[in-house]
Amino acid sequence: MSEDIRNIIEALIFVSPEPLSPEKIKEVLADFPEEEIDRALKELQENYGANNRGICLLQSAGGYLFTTRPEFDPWIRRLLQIERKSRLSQAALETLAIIAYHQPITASEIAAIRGVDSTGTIKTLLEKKLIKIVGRRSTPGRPLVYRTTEKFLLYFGLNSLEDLPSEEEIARLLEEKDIEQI
Amino acid sequence: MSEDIRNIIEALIFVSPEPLSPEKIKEVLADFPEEEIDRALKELQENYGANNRGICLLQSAGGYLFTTRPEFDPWIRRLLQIERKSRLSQAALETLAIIAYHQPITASEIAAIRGVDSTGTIKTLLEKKLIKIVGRRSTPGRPLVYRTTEKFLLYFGLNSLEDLPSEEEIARLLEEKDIEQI
Amino acid sequence: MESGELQESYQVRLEIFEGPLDLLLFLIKKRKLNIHDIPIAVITKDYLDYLAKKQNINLNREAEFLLMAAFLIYLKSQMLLPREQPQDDEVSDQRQVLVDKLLEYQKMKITCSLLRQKEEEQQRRWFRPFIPVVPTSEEEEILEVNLFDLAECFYFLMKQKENEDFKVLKGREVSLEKKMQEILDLLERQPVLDFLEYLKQQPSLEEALVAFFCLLELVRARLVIAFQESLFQTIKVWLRREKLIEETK
Repeated sequence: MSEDIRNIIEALIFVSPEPLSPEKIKEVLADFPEEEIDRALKELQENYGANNRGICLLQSAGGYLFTTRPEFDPWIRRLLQIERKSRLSQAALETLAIIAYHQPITASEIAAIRGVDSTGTIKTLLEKKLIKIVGRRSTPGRPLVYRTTEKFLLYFGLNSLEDLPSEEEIARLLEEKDIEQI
Repeated sequence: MSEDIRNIIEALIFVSPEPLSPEKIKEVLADFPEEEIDRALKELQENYGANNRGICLLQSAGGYLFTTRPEFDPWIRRLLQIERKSRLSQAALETLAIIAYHQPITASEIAAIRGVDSTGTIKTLLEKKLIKIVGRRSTPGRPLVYRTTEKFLLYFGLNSLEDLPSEEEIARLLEEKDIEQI
Repeated sequence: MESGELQESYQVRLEIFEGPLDLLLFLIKKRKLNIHDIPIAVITKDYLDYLAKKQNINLNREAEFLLMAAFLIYLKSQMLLPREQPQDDEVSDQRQVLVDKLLEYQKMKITCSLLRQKEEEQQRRWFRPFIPVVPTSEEEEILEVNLFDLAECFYFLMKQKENEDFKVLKGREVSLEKKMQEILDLLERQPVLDFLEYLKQQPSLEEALVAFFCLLELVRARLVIAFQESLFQTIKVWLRREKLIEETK
């Protein structure tokens, strides 16, 4: 029984076009008791975690999804004949990091931290759907306010904003080493 | 070693957009001896055949591909239906954008801006409760007048309609030149 | 030629920095200075030396660098002024603001390096490239939209309208009845009316809208037949002949 649920969930994650949240799984499997679904999910994670298979079960952006194992990247690119995926520019990464830690935030607050105008970068991030507009600040001028999206979490393989590097982690790195510039 | 090849092949089949032929696999894994690849393929088939997992390894059209188990079709349909419901079509987006910025507005005014009849999408938006009927215009024909709903605000994370980006703001963002190809 | 190349290389150097704070941080690190206790005079000199190596300042990109230079010079001058009273609070406050900014910026740079690692790992993971097809009646592409999409969509619709070159004539009243009669008269003279063409001839957006309402009214009253072959194509309009025949009977 529990094995069956596990297999159904495996199939659901496989076909889902985006990370499949436990809530959605429960919605689809409304006929089954919640505890059984939770147990099946845990078993599934254990199964996939135990062996070093080619397919991994990743928990990101509040849901589950299958990906290939990072080590196999060269083979996959050889098969699909694609170059390495392009990374975000430094400007985009800086802007994104600021939004991630200070959200909700306005364009001028971002500019104040970066020391440069960031309108162009904000636009690019909006187009890439890594950030979104969520309203306005009630200060004079009523500027637009930005937040990161689910796609942002997925892009970095984070499950939630709580997975962002913590203050302590950052402080430790600051002391540890002079990270080289650029 | 053979386990590694098996896992690489698993990953390759997973990402391949079409059934992956043994020839193609051997082409990608040219560094490995053919016998090992054949053996790994056999093992992979045995593994997937042995248990009744949610994902099956299917041999079809001269290649391998992963599919979900046929018995799980009803669950998968249910999931994809749910996913579908939470999304909007391009037509719905256009119509919603016009209503958001021009409310209260009639169907024929929407059609005039979009250049196409929008009755169908208006109906969809009404069903999704993103818009509502708020009365009739006192012009000939007394057409129905539409407005966005609370749910619309919720969907886009807005506090009020005043939080919608103004035309100038969006123009400024969009006309900002792309500083870099990220 | 040589000096030209040299100039070029400086040009490239400044491009490396994401902004004035980035450059400042670089100079501080280079001299192994304590960020909490920066000797303003030294760092101002370094900063200005750096900028001076650039022959042409690109104001678009470098205004922020110049602004920082001005600020550093101001700080330095304030600190060098002979003081009759003890340390000017305002100056030390401003200095503290700069230090805080640098610290915040440094933290952000570290976060970036951590995110870069995550990006690196995530980019080597591959997702299934295709989304399963669900058989449905509609064949429309379904998308997930956010507020930016909504605003952008509206913006482009309006842009399109603008490009259609409607002139706005203010103060001109267009009566529905008149417009309706105009359309009917036109249809009497020609068998088929290309409605998009007709709309384009309208002198104002307002009048075009009125014309559109009229068409809808005429269709509703079953006086004309309007037909659109497919999406985004023009609407062809005919007079409903059987109606006329019925009436003459």
